Amino acid sequence: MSIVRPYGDTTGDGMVQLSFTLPVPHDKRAEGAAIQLANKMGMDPALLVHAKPMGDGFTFFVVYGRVSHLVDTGQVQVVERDFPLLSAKEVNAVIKRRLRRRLNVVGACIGTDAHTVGIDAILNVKGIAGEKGLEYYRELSVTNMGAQVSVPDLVETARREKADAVLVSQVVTQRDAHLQNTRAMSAAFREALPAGKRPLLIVGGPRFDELMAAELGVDRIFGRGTTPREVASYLVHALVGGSK
Amino acid sequence: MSIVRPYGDTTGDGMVQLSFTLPVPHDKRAEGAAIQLANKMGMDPALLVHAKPMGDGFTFFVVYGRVSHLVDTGQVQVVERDFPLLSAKEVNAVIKRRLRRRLNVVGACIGTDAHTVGIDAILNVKGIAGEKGLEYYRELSVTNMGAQVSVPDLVETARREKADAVLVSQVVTQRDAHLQNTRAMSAAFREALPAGKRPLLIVGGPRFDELMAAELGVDRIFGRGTTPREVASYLVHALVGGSK
Amino acid sequence: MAGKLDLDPRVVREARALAARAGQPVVDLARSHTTVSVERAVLRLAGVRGADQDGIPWVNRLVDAVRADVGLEHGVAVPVFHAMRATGVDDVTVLAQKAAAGAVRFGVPLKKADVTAARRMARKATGDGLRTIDRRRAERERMIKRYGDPAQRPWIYLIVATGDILEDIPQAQAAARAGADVIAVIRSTGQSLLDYVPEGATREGFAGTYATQENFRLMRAALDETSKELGRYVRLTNYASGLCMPEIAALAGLERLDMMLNDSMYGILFRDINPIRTFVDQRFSRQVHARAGIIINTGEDNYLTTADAVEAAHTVTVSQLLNEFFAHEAGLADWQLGLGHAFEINPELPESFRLELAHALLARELFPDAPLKWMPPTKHMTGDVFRGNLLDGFFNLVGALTGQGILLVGMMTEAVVTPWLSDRDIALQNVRYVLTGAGNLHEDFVPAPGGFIQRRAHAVLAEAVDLLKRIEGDTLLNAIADGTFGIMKRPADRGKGLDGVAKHAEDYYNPVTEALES
Amino acid sequence: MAGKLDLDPRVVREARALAARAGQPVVDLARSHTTVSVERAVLRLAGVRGADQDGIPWVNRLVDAVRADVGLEHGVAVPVFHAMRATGVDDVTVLAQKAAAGAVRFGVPLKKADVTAARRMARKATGDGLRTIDRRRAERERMIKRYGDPAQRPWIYLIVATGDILEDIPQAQAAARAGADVIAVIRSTGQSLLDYVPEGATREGFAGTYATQENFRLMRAALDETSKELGRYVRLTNYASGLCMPEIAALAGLERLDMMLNDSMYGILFRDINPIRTFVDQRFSRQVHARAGIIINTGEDNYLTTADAVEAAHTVTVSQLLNEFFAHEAGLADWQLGLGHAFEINPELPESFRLELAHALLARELFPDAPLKWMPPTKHMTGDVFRGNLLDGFFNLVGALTGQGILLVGMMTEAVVTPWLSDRDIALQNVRYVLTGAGNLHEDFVPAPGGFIQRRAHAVLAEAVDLLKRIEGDTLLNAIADGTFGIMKRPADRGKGLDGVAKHAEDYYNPVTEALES
Ligand code: B12
Ligand code: B12
Ligand SMILES: Cc1ncc(COP(=O)(O)O)c(C=O)c1O
Ligand SMILES: Cc1ncc(COP(=O)(O)O)c(C=O)c1O
Repeated sequence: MSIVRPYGDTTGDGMVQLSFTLPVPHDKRAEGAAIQLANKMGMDPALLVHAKPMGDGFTFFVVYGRVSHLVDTGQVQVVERDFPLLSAKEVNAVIKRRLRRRLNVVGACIGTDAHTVGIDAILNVKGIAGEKGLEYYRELSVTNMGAQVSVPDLVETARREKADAVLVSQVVTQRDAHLQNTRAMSAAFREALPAGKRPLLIVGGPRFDELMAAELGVDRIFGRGTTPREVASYLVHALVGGSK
Repeated sequence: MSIVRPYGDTTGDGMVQLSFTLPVPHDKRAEGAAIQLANKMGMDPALLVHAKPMGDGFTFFVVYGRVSHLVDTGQVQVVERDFPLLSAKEVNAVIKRRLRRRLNVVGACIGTDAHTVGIDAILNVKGIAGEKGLEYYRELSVTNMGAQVSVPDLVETARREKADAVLVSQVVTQRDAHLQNTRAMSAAFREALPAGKRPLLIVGGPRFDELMAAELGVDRIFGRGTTPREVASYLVHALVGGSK
Repeated sequence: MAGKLDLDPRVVREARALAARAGQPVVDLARSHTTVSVERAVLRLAGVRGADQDGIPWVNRLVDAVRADVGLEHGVAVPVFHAMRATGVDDVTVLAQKAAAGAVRFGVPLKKADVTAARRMARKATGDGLRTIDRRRAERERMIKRYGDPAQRPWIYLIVATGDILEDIPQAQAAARAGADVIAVIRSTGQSLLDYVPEGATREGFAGTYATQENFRLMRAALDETSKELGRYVRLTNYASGLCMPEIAALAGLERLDMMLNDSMYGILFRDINPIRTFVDQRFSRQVHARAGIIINTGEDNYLTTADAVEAAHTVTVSQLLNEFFAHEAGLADWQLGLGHAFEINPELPESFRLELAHALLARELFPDAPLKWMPPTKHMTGDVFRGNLLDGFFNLVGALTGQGILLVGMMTEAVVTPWLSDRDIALQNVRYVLTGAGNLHEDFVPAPGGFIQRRAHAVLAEAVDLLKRIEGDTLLNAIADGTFGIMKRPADRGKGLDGVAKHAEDYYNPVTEALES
Repeated sequence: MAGKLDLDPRVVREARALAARAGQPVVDLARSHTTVSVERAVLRLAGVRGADQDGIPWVNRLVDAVRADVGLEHGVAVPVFHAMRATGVDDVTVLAQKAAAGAVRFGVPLKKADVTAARRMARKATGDGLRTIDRRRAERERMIKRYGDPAQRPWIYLIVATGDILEDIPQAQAAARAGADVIAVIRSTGQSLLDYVPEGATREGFAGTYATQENFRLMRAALDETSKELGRYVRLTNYASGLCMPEIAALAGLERLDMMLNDSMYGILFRDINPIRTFVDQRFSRQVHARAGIIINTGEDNYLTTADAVEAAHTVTVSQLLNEFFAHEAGLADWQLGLGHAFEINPELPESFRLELAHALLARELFPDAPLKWMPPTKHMTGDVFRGNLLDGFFNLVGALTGQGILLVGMMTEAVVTPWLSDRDIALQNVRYVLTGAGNLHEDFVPAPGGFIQRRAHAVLAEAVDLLKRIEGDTLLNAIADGTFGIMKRPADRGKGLDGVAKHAEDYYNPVTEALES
């Protein structure tokens, strides 16, 4: 079925739960304001089930209710995996056969972001979720620059290592830090290298919207729960061209 | 200020939390569908932070994000207390002086609802939140019919007791039981008694919308956290006409 | 587990003896009375099925007809089977239909031989019913052997309550797959005051689904499928309490339900059912449960929703002791006693958690062989669902620390809605976390000798003994009339369903009681 | 509290002795080196204030100028105060400005009398700074006497992290009103790698607010107001770790901060700061904290975000012992040692909760007089905020059961956002529930002798002793290079800020160290 609605305990009931704070002291008017917001979000009826004053001028609300919006799963845009998922063996074999040299990957966590666990999960031998990281792939040559790498250093290293692909991680998202840093990074590569010479640009992190690749000037975005194999398979697909 | 927005950690950030289930198995498309719903509710960006498959064909989602809706507290409709809050002493004094007889109140939990704690909190001497219930008021004569009272029995008792006011509690709300029962009750009174002879009809319960009185054919609705004093003061206001 | 509270065995023995003495007059009452529902249960076991076009079961029409002609006091078995012989009808349902149409007259035969013949026929017919129950019980035992019991204690008990059996079924199966060991189908709000059992598959309950034989059958079949799929026998629970306890108990036995809510006083206190009616009905229904191998769940948790959980803690203990006495008297074994109690102390109260531990441990040590049913917070749950999930976690922890037998899983939306699919999932995840991470913590939980927990447990037990003494002196019926339990005052001569009670005549005959007591 | 684990005092003594032997070479290194930040801290205490139009503090410009002329190895005090005398400038900030303009040359005077005079001036100037720190400390003690300490242990520690000091202030005050005893202002992500301390009130941090003297002052003043309002002294925390530990420690002393994040290895491991640089900086900064009466918070919790909390449990213990040794050596008393550890075991792991209890109790019993800082789950928190609040509740329970000193309050949105106002409110409600309801449960929590918890604690301690032996044999610097802590490999000759380190010359002089070590 392509049209669905939220499900509380009965098909089609449309029930959802919502919570938020309004910067108003708690009184009946505040509760009305909370319901007004829920109504504007399409909840009708909106049942205000909890209101708690916090400090001087704030109130926290929990609202339950029915939304009338229909969800059309047919209209959903997703970045579907448009390449085959290969095993490490296959990845190595394809690179060896087609590229006839090791494929160079440079990874880093840029800006002031120091969250390396994510990029390490993709790059380090240790890997994640039972899959080994890219360093384990014989035909990949991995340079992991670590955390808080500046964009100029990254560009410089990519150039020096003749990087085929640059993998950047961004975890901190407050004030859209991840978007700003990614844009700065892709701009720097565009400036430093002509189109044909530019490495494939990949960013990843738990809070990215995978649909934003073009907007951010990168080739691909990987989100929550990415595994090394997916990344390796994509590299082969994008750089070496298919597994045949 | 009359225009406000939800508050996460910065004035005006508009941040809210939402959770719901969609009747679809968990995959990328399901996550996209969840974001579609959040978008339709006005969340943009909508950050899908949790997706959990449940059973075969359901997925539970938690979404955080910014809503652009403005809340206009000036436009909020509430049932403000439009009568003075009296002490028990004042209530008794006004009834004695103006009515010159005790005011008769009949209370019940109607339909199949057996939740008496709420109506008992209003009627029984014990009361709630430190306030004594209506039985404690010397000038009120209270008949508490208890739970699961049928509408005909209620009408009959109201007639027999010459009820000035009928207080009905409704706690169970599944399939709008409370609304159906209230409508049935007010219709029965309209049918049984001519306009001038009809008692004041009051309903209460934690999940009523206080704005629906007219629609349900009752004089007043009391919601979550009502106290006996509020009810007594309203009775005096509506039936005896002010405290002067 | 026993021994952490250092309870004085003499005090425990005294409490039990007092409960027996306080309960005995009620047992005597139950043994000397019958009710319309007891008689209908007999006829259901004898094979009456179905309902008329208004949905009134033929069994009701039949009992009403018998009663109109000869009263209840002889029992319906003899008049009915005598009429069978007299009319030559060989199907009791057909007899009921004829009786409803006014085509049959009932009487108690005068000739001894006629009585003996009618009794024999009744014995045979109801014996068929009891044999079906026995078969179901054997079936359960086989399936448990095949699929196995839950790996852990407490068993995880989850509620479904959509009002629609067809929505209930997939939700129950999903819950079982997610980890539930026991599924309870909550009943529609009005049912317990209906003086008949509705018929057929139903889709229109309020905050619960009607208990009908067909709904029982459908759900049990679905859970059998799921048990097979999961390799773990998933138990099914429903509610006996109400005006039709005996009949529902019979139907539960016939459809292999595994547990039934069956409290000796719940109907009196919370449904304003007449005390005598309830005491008669509960005894018969429990005898049927005993035969069916069904575990009962008592309802002491409910007292703490109307009374304060600290002040009234000892009333829970007293009620558990009474429920235990009545249950044993009706033939139930200790393993069938899911005595209830609950985590209902105001969470704002200092030491609330330790008080909960003291109360839960007291129940555990008083009833070491009973699969206690531990009920989650409800009264102090609010619309703050985040806090709700936290409270449920601490409730689960008490369950694990005190070795409760059955854990009714609390829902974060308790104060909001009947449980959503996702509420159950979140709740089960909560239980799983607590049992996995702290399931063995009881080894390290040793209340300090003479400390807060021991002192509290001793105090509650002492208050319970005092109250039992007062009840014994004044009679249980008066205690109920005075609001002793759950602050609900229920005089013995009031309440619903009293007109369905009759005192046995000399020649009262009930083939089912006869079989069950033999 | 002590004694629940039945630890062998000989093993405990051995562990401490090993930590001392493993740490001593690093202390020797720290005593024989200085860094740009140590020297800047000296000048800050001597009175240099403000920044140039690019935001570079004058103190940086001054140290850079001195270094360019004579290097760091003599310390900057003598060259600077010699230049003061020579130029007749009587305000160090003015001297810095002139130096930045290239108008001053620095040198180490050759004449003994000039050295003595410069040293005397330096001593006097920095003495003023130290006296301000002393006054602040006395002020704190007075306010604590007046307003009182929190009524309960653990102290409740809450984070604000808006990035904007003007949003932080009302949020911090709201948090204090809601029950926080300690407020920590998280720092902007980039700051710890800046080799200078930003100036002024700031509103533009990422996931935190810059640590500046003015921000310290504003927040402390706001919390003083709130302390008065609440009749309870509300403590303020910030971060020393990073490239500017010594300076930030000085500023914290000057502005009466009450606690500082200050770990001997955090900068090395998690910010890739050069090990020598960090060890030198941390020693000086801790000496300043000791003087200021500031409680340090160490960062062992971080190891468990990159390493597994069960496998690496003993690395936490080893690090705590090292942090203790370094802290004592720097003059900190036991009450100032907020040694860190965390609730980071995978909640899916069987017995996870009991393992947490074992680890937390081990820390408690190894360091009975230290106000341990107990950190909430972060790594296994997910976007499932309902589950998150539950885990935080069990974290709080471990805190209460094991007598932790400082409870960093966990947020259900850990995996989602920096805390919202409502997250803090929900989190505090959680803490309050647990402390009110189960705050004294530790009386009833007695790990079974020879049981799971004791065995686990003994095993972790044994592994810690083994690891300390290996470290002692191979040197701590090598151990760090090998990825012993948090699986982060940090060789001694790599990392940021190494070029800011200098070995003392014979005539190295530092009036602050002199005063602090006297
Ligand atoms: C571990 C951790 C730390 C560690 C980091 C250690 C290290 N060496 O990485 C320490 C303790 C040092 C730390 C510090 C801080 N942290 Co931190 N930290 C976390 C934590 C708990 C877990 C992150 C993690 O390791 N996840 C596990 C990995 C495997 O998942 P992942 O990163 O999503 O990676 C996967 C995918 O996203 C993807 N992926 C990621 N990158 C890439 C790149 C490519 C190319 C590809 C293909 C795929 C890919 O693949 C990975 C594998 O599946 C989170 C909270 C949480 N539970 O999420 C907070 C969190 C990320 N931290 C946060 C913050 C604010 C900080 C601090 C500023 C202060 C603080 N609150 O502690 C400091 C400063 C950090 C800085 N300068 O960046 C915030 C960020 C808020 C926001 N959304 O902006 C969070 C969410 C906590 C919070 N609620 O406050 N942190
Ligand atoms: C106590 C309780 C019971 C007790 C009732 C005992 C009794 N004698 O009342 C028992 C255990 C018997 C019970 C049974 C059932 N309950 Co019940 N019960 C509750 C519980 C825990 C608390 C309700 C309560 O007492 N609140 C305290 C009182 C003081 O608050 P209140 O009712 O809101 O009243 C205040 C105001 O609303 C107002 N007010 C109320 N009425 C009136 C009337 C007038 C005239 C005025 C002026 C004001 C007024 O003033 C009162 C004082 O401030 C709630 C869950 C919860 N935490 O809310 C579930 C709940 C109400 N029960 C529920 C259900 C479904 C049932 C059952 C069907 C099965 C079950 N799940 O247990 C049965 C059958 C009941 C039936 N036939 O009606 C649902 C209802 C779902 C829904 N929204 O439709 C709830 C929400 C639980 C749940 N999530 O499933 N229940
Ligand atoms: C023992 C017992 N019986 C029955 C019920 C439910 O009865 P009803 O269907 O009347 O709501 C309960 C309520 O939880 C109970 O505890
Ligand atoms: C000891 C210690 N210092 C400092 C920090 C923060 O450092 P930064 O500001 O570099 O993120 C932490 C992180 O939580 C810490 O534990």
